[in-house]
Amino acid sequence: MDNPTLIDPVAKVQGVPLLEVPQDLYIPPEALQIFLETFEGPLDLLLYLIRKHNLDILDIPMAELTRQYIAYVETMRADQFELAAEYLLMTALLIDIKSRMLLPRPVTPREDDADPRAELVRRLLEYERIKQAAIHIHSLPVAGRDFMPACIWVDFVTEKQLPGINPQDLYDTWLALLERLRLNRNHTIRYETISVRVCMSEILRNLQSRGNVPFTELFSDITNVHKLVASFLALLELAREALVDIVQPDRFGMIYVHAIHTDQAD
Amino acid sequence: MSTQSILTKPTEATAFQPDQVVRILETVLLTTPEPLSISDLKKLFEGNIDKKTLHESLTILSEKWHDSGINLVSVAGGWRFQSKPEMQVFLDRLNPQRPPRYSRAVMETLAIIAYRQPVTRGDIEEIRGVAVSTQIIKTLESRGWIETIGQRDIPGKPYLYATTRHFLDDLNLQSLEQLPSLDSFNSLDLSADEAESVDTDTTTIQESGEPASHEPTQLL
Amino acid sequence: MSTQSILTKPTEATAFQPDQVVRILETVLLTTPEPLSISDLKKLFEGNIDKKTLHESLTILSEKWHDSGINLVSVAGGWRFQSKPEMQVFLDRLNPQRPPRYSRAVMETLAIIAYRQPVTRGDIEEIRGVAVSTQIIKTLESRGWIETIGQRDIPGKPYLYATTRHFLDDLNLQSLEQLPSLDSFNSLDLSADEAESVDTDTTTIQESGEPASHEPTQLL
Repeated sequence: MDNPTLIDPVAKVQGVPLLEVPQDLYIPPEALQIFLETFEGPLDLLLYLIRKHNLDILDIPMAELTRQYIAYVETMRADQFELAAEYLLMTALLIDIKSRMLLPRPVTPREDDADPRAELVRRLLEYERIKQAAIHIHSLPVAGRDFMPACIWVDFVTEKQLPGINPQDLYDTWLALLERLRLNRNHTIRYETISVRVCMSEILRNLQSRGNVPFTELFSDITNVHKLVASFLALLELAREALVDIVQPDRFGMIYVHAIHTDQAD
Repeated sequence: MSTQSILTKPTEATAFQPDQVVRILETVLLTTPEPLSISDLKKLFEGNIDKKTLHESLTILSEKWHDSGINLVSVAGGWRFQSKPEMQVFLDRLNPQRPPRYSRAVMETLAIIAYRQPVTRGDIEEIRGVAVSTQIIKTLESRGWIETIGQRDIPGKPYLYATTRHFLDDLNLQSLEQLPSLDSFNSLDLSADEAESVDTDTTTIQESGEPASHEPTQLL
Repeated sequence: MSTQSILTKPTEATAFQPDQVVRILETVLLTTPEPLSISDLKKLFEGNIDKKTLHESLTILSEKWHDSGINLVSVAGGWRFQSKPEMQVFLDRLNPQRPPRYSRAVMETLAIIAYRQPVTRGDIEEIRGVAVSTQIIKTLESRGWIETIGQRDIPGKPYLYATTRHFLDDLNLQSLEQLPSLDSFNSLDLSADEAESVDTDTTTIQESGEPASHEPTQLL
């Protein structure tokens, strides 16, 4: 703020022959409450007074403004309206500024020897801008009030989504299980080859829909020797676990394999 | 204020141009997900429209949108625009549903059946150390991932469970051997005695099933 | 099941026909009241689309709708179809309940947060010269226009407020920079009509407060 008018305001205060205590100060008591609500606070009231009397905001005649402000506040207090503390605080601030301006000023103004009104002016200007900004924002079209977003019905085919898993999930779960088993000494762990187990399932599945299956037929479509061995081991394992019966009705005759109790299962 | 006066102009007009009717109906129907009844739509024109004009306009609108991804339909509550079913795949991409997950119990049961099949419920319970609820088995069965492939010839004749072809398909596997193998488990730091048992078993795997891991499709 | 297979067919297509892109964009944008960002829109095509094609399609779409009661706009959150302001009079006939206009206190608080963010309640009170009621903050928060984005490291650790993207979207803005700068508001517009408007004004802001933007820098 290097505005020269701010450096020496004392002359100005007296220099401006301002309005006498405003006539418009009188407000019918019943309107006072509404009047009070009209203002958003002391800054708002001050801005109103500055406007009303065409005061220069950059060179506020403090005596005048303070007198008017106090008059309003006193009127409101006299009618015992609940007055926000901020209004009284502002009264104190105005009087403080006014009294500081009455003090003699040093001949050579120091750097920090600012106009006592500067802070108030800054606040008034900022508040005024915010007021205008609020009006501007308020004037903007608002969704739901001034326009509607397009929003049509989505014709959902609701389909229940099933959980998905991946092999790694399964493996991790298996590992965790094994780890748990390892910690539990009461269980005996036997790791077995997957392939033999797979062969066991295949054989059982193969047997399930049929009755007696010739032993050789079980392996007839296996060309891989490892697979053959695994399948044979699987068959033995199935027998050991009492899952299949292996019978040979005649000596050196055909060996038949059949799943146990398939009939009961059906 | 000035906007207001512009906005109210159409009100004063007593008759609406046909294309204006269509334009208004379109705008209102596109911004309202709920169906609008004929009486709702009449309100738009403050009654200055007859039923026939309204229906004609709706027909025009319906035809206008015929080839798009949305259509104008009449449902119980009235008229509304809605997306065509074939657009759902795109809408789903926008808001992907968070896929549900199986509980640990289900996953463990499935893992046991996958790695140790064929197994009975008792086997599963022994490994898991807790009872296996019927619900878990049903969940996996109804998913088509496990099936009974027989019964064990012991008292109670328990069913034997195995994983299905469908399970492999869903997991994008060609065979069970493509499941991460237990080999990598061996690298875990196991206590001596068990490490041994694993080793011997690994030998079995290597002997009998070794080709499986290298030539997974060969066995099926 | 069969629907599913039909629905997923477009997924397999790697390239999209231009008119198909427009059709998909149109449908999805019409079904979604929230603005969709370019990356949202890319998801629709599972990435099989470049930015240029997307922007071209949006331009086509925008032109297609030019003469209707709806237009395609770009706001902070992305692209959205919305009714033109002149259609509001009809929409209001259907649903007379409009969202409330906010009081001056609320709007001033919002303006301070919009222009001075991030701010604490204390900052707002300092600028307005009065206490800010919790109700005001709650009103703006529940509207989704402001949010707390942290706390200032001073005694009491007051919350810092900022405006949200939803605020910009609701006000048809792409960014806060689209608001006129605070300096452009003429602080000393002492025109008589405005001084008077304060008298008549009760709690809501009147449209009369046209900022004197013609002489924006006069005071500075």
